Amino acid sequence: MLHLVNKSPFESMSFEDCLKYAAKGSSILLYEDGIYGAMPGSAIADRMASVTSDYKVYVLKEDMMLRGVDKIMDGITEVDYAGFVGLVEENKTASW
Amino acid sequence: MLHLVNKSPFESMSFEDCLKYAAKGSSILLYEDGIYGAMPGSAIADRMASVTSDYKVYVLKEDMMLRGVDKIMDGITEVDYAGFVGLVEENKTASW
Amino acid sequence: MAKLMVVFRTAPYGGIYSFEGLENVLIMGAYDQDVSVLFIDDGVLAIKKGMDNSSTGIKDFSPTFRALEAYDIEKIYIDRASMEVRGVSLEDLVIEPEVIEADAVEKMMEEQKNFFIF
Amino acid sequence: MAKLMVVFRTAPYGGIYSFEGLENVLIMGAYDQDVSVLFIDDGVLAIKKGMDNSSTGIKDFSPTFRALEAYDIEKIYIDRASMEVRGVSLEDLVIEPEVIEADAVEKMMEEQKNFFIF
Amino acid sequence: MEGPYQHEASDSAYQFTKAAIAKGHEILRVFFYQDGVLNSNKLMDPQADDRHIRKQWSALAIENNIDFIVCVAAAKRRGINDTVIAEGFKIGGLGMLTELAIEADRLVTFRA
Amino acid sequence: MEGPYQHEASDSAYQFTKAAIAKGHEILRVFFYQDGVLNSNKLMDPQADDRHIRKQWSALAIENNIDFIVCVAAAKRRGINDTVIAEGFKIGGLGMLTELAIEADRLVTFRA
Repeated sequence: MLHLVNKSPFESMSFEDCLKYAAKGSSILLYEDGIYGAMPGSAIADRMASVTSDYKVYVLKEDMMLRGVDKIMDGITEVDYAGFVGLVEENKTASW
Repeated sequence: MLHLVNKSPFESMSFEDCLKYAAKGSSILLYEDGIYGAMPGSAIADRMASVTSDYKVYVLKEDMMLRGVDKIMDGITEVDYAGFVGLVEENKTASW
Repeated sequence: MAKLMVVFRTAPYGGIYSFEGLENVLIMGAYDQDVSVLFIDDGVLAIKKGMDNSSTGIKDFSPTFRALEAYDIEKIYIDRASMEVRGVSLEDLVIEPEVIEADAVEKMMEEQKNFFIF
Repeated sequence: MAKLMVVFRTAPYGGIYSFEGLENVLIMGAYDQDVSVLFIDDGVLAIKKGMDNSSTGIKDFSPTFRALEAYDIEKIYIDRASMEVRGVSLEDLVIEPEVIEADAVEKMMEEQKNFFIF
Repeated sequence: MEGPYQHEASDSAYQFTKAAIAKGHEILRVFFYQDGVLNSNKLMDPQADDRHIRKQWSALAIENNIDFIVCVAAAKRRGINDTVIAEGFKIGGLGMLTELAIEADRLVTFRA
Repeated sequence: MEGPYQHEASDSAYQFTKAAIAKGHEILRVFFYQDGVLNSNKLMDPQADDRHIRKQWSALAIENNIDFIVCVAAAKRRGINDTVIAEGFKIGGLGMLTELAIEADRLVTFRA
């Protein structure tokens, strides 16, 4: 399963909600305001580090660029829209 | 100051965000999906009880009725739209 | 017959999501598909008893939820933890879904041909 | 001259709020009012350096934030805790607001004739 | 403000305005911006058993002679112009919101 | 789906559809519902230095001959009808979303 999260984790529970239901080993793509969860040094960085050990976490490059976010945490993979399409080819998709 | 909160506290951080900035003694009106914060027996009921000791907490009756919420916690005051207008008469208003 | 599922996860009335979700359930039923319905997170609030729209005129969809069985939609599930967090029990609801645990959710989604989250 | 304030509290681009907030600041400046600007919560992300809209075409408003001083808008504040939670420091921002603490926010709001939160 | 039907903000703003008028307050202006401009669309045609948000607003504006301003920039971006704007609404600049902020004793925002 | 300009959902859906076509996928249908129906409004007229979301969609639909369906109930509620709907878009029933769910190998929703 591919889980799509597009809300800021500092403002919305949708990232945490998604984690309650997502099976370990499944994929999570952070896009739109969801990409802020991938920033190093934030108050949720420790939480995200533990998430990356249980899930495959991706972040959308185009939405990072738009927002001026150029660093991401270890364990998170950058993908562009072509990569997003690739993830959808491989997985059913849940939009949170 | 009157602080307006219209998001579910189970899904959005806006209630907690508001509390970071609201001075003790000021008023908070829960309306729209914000009214769910007033329900007794929820996982945030203890948190809300401590909030009601520091702030004047109100909840909008019309939005409770619409959602089938008929019980509210002690320490929270029900107001209707006329009461909402009354609170605005007395206070500057911040919409979170 | 395709397996299709509608997941309700937002509170009613603040946004149109639960209304649109319900419309989708009814249409899927009309197309004679194998439809499941699942309530999680704030979605459990969409089926609370006692909704009364007399003071605002916003369309109350409780009667339609009550009619789901009449449309032969019988696979209706609800997440236990989502109810507990909100202090909601089965007696508070207009329908009686089967209670499931959170770890069943992704499996249910995977079993579908397609599903929607509202 | 009325004291007016625009508060930015949402992340940029996901929603139009920060864009509309900025339009409001500029208009208030054009009306020659005593304008303050405040960044709190996800609003601190609206003034991050390095925004690049070349791959999506969504309008980048960083240059306009940089021009605020040219519009004589100089009372610009930012909440310290909101920056810390997001791992953002002043060097990461396109402008240099004055850093304030959360307990100053309601006081600043009360001092205004009116204010908006975006 | 968010769009009618999509979010409750338009309903809440309407109920609040009605209640303020009932209490004898003078409403200087209702300013529609962001998706709120969609409230003014005269082509709006909801199902018969639902409230008609645009008609509610038009009636309120006309009965009480209130200034309803639709932000021009927000409206153009969303395909609202003179050909679809309903009675009771007028198109105006964002400056009219600043004027409101300068003049009004109280200003309430209904947001999503 | 949420409205264009108000939320990024319309931009994301457009970029995703374009990327899927570029990778050689067949797009069975793009279904616009909730505030997403506003993407089809031909009166949309954003500022000159901003992207024109409706024109982007229309060009994509026509160049690639894709079925773009605007949900009729959602559209009527929001004042979108044949008089304002742009080229490349067609009005259709919610059943066409169910048909899509029955037929498509993959279905992606862009929500707020």
